[in-house]
Amino acid sequence: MSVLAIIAARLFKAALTLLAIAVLNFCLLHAAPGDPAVVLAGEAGAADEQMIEQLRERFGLDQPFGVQLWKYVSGVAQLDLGYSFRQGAPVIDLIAERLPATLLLTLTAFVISLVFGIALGVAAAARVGKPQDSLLTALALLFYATPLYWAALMAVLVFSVWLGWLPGFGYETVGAGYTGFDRALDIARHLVLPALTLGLFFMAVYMRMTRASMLEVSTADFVKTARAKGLSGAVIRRRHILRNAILPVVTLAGLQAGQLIGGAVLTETVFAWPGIGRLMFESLAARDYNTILGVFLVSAAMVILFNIVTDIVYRLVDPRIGARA
Amino acid sequence: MSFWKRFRTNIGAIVGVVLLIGVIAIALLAPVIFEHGPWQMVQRPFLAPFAVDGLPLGTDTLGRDVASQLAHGARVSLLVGLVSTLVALLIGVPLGALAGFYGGYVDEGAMRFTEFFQTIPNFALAIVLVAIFEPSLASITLAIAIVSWPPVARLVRAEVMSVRKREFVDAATLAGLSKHRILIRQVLPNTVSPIIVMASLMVATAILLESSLSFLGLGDPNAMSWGYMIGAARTVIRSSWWLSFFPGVAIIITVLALNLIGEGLNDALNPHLSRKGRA
Amino acid sequence: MKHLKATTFLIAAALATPLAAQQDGGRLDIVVQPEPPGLMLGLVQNGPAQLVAGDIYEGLLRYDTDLNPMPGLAESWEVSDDGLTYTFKLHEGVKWHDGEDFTADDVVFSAGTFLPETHARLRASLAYVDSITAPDPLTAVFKLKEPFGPFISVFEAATMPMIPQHIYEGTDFANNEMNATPIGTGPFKFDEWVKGSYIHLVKNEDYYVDGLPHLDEVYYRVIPDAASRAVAFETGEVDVLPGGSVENWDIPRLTEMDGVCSTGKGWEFFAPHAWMWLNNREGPMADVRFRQAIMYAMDREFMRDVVWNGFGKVPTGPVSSVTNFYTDDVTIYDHDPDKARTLLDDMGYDGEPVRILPLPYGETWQRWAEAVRQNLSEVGINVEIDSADVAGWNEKTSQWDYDMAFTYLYQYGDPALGVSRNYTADRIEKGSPWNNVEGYNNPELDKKWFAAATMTSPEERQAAYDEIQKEIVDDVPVAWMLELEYPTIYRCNVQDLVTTGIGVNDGPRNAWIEE
Amino acid sequence: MSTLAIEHLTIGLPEGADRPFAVEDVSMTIDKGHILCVVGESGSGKSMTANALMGLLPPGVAVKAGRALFEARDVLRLPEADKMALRGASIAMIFQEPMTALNPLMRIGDQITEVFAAHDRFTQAERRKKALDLIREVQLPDPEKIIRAYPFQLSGGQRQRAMIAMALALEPKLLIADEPTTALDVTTQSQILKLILDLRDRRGMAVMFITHDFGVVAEIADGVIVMREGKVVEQGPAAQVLNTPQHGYTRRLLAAIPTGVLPERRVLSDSPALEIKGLRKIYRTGGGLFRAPREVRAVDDVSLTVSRGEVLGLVGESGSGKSTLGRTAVRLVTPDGGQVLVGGTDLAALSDEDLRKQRHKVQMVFQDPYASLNPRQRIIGAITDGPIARGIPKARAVARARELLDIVGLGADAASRFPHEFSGGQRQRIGIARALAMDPELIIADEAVSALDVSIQAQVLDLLRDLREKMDLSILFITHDLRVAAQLCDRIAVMQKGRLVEIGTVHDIFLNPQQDYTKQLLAAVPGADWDNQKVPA
Repeated sequence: MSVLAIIAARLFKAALTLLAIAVLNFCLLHAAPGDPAVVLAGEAGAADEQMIEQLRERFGLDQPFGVQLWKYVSGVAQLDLGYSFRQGAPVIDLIAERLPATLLLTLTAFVISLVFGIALGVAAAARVGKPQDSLLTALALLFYATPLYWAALMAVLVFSVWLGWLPGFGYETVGAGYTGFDRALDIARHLVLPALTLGLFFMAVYMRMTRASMLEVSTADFVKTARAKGLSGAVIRRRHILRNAILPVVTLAGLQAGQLIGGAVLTETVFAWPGIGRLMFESLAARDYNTILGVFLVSAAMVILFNIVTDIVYRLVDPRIGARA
Repeated sequence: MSFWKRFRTNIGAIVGVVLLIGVIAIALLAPVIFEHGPWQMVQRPFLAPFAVDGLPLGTDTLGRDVASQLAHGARVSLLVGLVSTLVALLIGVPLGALAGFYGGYVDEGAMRFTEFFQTIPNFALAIVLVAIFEPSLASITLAIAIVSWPPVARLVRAEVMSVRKREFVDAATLAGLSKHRILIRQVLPNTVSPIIVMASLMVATAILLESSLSFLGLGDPNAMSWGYMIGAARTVIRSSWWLSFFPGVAIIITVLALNLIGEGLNDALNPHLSRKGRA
Repeated sequence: MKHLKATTFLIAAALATPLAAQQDGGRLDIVVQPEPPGLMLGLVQNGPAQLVAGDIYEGLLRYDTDLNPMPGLAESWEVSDDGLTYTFKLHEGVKWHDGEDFTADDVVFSAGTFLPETHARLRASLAYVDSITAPDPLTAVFKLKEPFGPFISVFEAATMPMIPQHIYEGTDFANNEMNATPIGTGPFKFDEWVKGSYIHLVKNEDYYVDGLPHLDEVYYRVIPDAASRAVAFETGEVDVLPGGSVENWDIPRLTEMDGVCSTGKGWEFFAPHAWMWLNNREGPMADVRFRQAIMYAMDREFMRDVVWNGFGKVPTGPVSSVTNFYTDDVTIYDHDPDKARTLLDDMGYDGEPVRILPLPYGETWQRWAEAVRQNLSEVGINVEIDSADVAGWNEKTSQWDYDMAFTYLYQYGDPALGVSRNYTADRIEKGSPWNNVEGYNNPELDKKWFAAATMTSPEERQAAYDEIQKEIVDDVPVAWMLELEYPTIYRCNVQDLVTTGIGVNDGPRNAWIEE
Repeated sequence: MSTLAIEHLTIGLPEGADRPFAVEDVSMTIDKGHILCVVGESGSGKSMTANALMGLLPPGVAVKAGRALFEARDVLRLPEADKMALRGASIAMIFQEPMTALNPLMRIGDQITEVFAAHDRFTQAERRKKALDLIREVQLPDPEKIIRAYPFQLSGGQRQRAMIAMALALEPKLLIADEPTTALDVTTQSQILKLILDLRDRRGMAVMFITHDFGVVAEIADGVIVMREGKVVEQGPAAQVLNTPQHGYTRRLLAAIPTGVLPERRVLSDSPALEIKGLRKIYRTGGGLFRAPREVRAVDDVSLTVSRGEVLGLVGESGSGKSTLGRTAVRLVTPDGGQVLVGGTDLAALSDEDLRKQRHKVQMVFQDPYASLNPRQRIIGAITDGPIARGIPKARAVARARELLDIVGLGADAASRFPHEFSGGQRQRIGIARALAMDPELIIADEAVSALDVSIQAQVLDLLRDLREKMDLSILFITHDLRVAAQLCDRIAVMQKGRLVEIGTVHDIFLNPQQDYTKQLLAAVPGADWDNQKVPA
């Protein structure tokens, strides 16, 4: 089966999953105490029955639950994520505005964690049992045990406040009027701390995984074959062990995309990163159902995308899969 | 048996056990060690560590004893970690076992369900669940369990599938045992080791999750926990670093201990893999 | 003869500081927290929206820090002796940001058509209005059905913002596309809003007051985390921290920095007054002795000092000490645990647990609830802290599902505007968290509240409110906690930032930066 | 002059192992153009010796004493860089498992040319040409295609050929072959053996051939060394060791080998224990939205009968469908068509619930002694589970279990122990006891002795033969090994690709095979020409 056909099949499945997520979360959110009309009226500083009724009517909250659900889900099926009454804009616009920031953050963190995680894992495995290995393993365990938000706080404290090296929050220097390369550089500087803190935990995960996987593969028969051929240790590690060891790491990385995007909520909050994670958290407190649902759907779509990408990477690396299917 | 022998020789695991026993002891003995409860205002706020006798870790924003908070916080963190892991196992093990054992449509259905939960970013889901059920120990525990069972289901499914292919299962079938009986008596006991290992790591993750929720203000306001302490102190991190530092270290130590134990268990319970791991 | 309240105020503001020292240009970065849901001030009036949109929209009047009216879009105004006719003379040559002229028709449209539909708080005041007319393009006349003492206080920008008729007439107000790009008459124009990051306003070159504004642009910065906001100020990213943007514990540290100034002024119009709703309907709270016991059990001074870091003032009753018609001639509740215990014994309190619902507005409020719990538990009251996010809090208070709930409300300069709504029986309405949520029902006192509102003589009103305050304080319908003080922290080179009773909300109008 | 001379080699095991030395004071020489077979059962240290030569000893295992002279240098003590240069170039090695010994992610061609690259020989184009030549030399079909193929696209035999191509790439003087044919089917095995002989002749290299199978030894060996628990028990020219073994252990090993000598004919009863009629099982793999599933006819219209008291051997190579047939007969697999009649009941047609009640009629003894017992269940539980489920009172079931344990030669006290306390052969005995406990009408033994060392294998076969006599058992004996089948069976059925090729008495099949495939199988049996009955016991 061609890669295209696989993608088509996966996308079809993804669409069903997303629809199911829409339904479940819609029910979940409507079970929550807190009426968006009341919240919005409350925020206005004063509210009376008339205003709340007006708002309910506008939000469609006066209709039976089933009707609301049907309207929402059929909207989603047509890629219409509804309207955020609190923000006064279509949800899809709100998300589109914030999505690039989240994508930039999570993808950077993903790449950083994967690249460094694998590199360090390989380095540790190559020196197994030696002090360097113990040091790297201990560091990984430490990162693994460190709460993300705590690391973020400490990073801001050290690198932004004390050392003044990097901006501690935000997406770019506001109103600096940078364009082109300068702007990219500016955003990159802002990206360093959040991406690193978000990536740190996952780097530890991938490092441990890579190390274990390298060691496991290094006992495989074909590695013995390679040694019997007279290949040097470095060549064996690179050509034989690493390529095979990386497969489970890639799979795991794809599976953990959901966690990564979840972790973005915390990172975005601490670093004032204008992404969809923060949008969700803020919308939650306002019971801005449509926005929360939209964020859920979009982030689930992102997870699926990560999965499909890792799947394709897997296929590219492992010739067995494509042929077998 | 050789399990203990193998476990004992793992220095990391022993360190983990010692640390964890320490944390558990402190948690259990908290009311005995500290005369002041974690909420009691006992001194001026923002006292630095050792600034005043009897307050080795100083006081917090309301003048409460940080040491006492830390000790009482251990109870909540451990409790949430343990209970949520148990609940996650209660969801994940049966689902994974049924999927792996019966295969076919049962498997397909169960795995779709699991995938579905894995597709929703788990921390975001936990936030929404806690917000909806309103933060309390019960809702937090449940939310953590709900977002952490999918890996259990997957693991158990994979294990059951591999055990199911072993010939002793065929033998049990030929002995005329019912499917349920085979699953429960023959297959599941052979998946216990990896489940134990995973559970120990899940407790660690649950503690991290709980602290993250508390940090975002979604903790139980009547339960002193480490995440709550960090969340409460993050605004004063500049002037009173110890308020967020000590609970952070407490979390790291506990999670580290659990991870070390988990690895030790893994090495000891799956000696085949461990030899590879250290080779 | 008509009583002329104020006329030639025109250049008073400009004269307040020496002209020579003022410098034009520069940019101001102000923190806004949380991000406002919208900037169309006629539709959204929460604090952040007022802060930002206060530069875009204007009202007919402005108010100084003693709550005296000052010219806004109206350059002068008259109130008839019977207190029934308010005549406003509008500023000449005022243009909307899109270039259209601002006229008295806009006033009629705003107060007569737009705001009654969208602005619940103003609606209560507009109920007294009989007619609004525009005899000529620069004159607007409000005629009242009966005298309404505080009516002169309703013309502030967020209370009665002027809405462009040419944009909104005949449209669905709430869903007008122009809501996203607000058009006002104010000193700054809306330029760009990057959601989650910042709102950018630029100087209105055609502003009708010569020489204003001084600043070229204003950035309102969205930084969701209180600690990050403090860091942003420290690292020079932002210049102004409006009240409430950082936790109180950070304030001393920030104000001790070089070149940093702070002021507690600029909140007089709002006079945020914090208390706990005590659910008078059920449980031990229905017993006045229990409510009094709560007052005696709490060490409010201590809480002010520790939780609020010394900011604010312990209130004596429902009216803030900066609001008009305040008196301190009432029963004073000092910290007296023994008295509290005695009261509890009297009523035979059986230890029934009560819940406290903190206000989900950050760590300070959480700590406050914890301190209250500690105080109450010391006199033997069993307390549990309930928790809810903003939505949950709104739901629980407006559905009366609480025992004790923290809140704070603005007083808008006059008890009839911002105080009586919380205590009169006609305002016991489920569904809103801003009215008589505690369910206090005292018909005798209700009559006095109504009477006081419609008196025209300030002296009479003072006497009436003195009596009300004395009586209500003994009843303890709610537990008054603190007159909140929110210092504004800013760099000292920012001049004339806080000159009015609404502070930073219209601060950039006059502000300038000293080189 | 000898190519390799090992002198007094001693290899130490890490602390905590069951013995101090893996190999103790072993000496041997291999001459140019000679094949030396190192023979022994598992744990004899034969592979360790080879690994030591290659410098591939696992961590913790080290050479303690002795030397190995190759081209006048002691290869055991060369610096690592020199060892590396030697490996693959002068000494090459092939391994047992063709499925795992090749890197699954690399093309065959790349894995061959890698050898040249490692030793820095030839240009890219030359390497490719050489690789094609090698592929041709090991007689792989369609070299241009093979060079681009991944290992998973090759069969086991093809992979082993590819391995050999790699090993031969730099024309080594010594080839070490560690059980290279053990995992292969018998016909493939004979082809690979022939290939190795060919190559030896053509290239004149020395070969160290490690095996446990005296049949293979008889086929190719010039010299033989017999090892046991790390020590050499006997060595000499092949003919001498095979025909006049000196050492008792060698004699026992030789005696244990199943022979082509056929048992006496027995008279069989007419009443059938098992009747299989028109049995069919098709496996479908893959399939989905866009493509048709692939079909494999695992069992294709097979009919046969096992009479009461008869042992029917079911012989075939891997993939012949013999195991599927066995599993279908006990209905671990539900057939797609046909009948399985046991005592008149068609097992294939029963509902799950009815089937459970009839299960006891057919029992199975499994191949893998390590997987066939639940590691977390005591032996007594494993044996009594079935009878108790049938409704037999527990006390009686336990008593019977102890009795059976005695019968299979373990002693009743084995009952309370766990499986890991037993050796492979003992576990197979437990498996037999478990099957017997159900009083079945038929036992299916699925490769029940294949995983065992040859001496253990012989013991278990003896036990089965014994039980057959005593208990009048009916057995369907599934095996890939014709020699084993010949020892025990009354009749033999030969399967190929799901079909029944030929069925007949042992004598008919061995002495007068009708079908070509049967003849091929018989011809492929290693050491078929050599008869160990000549060896004095």
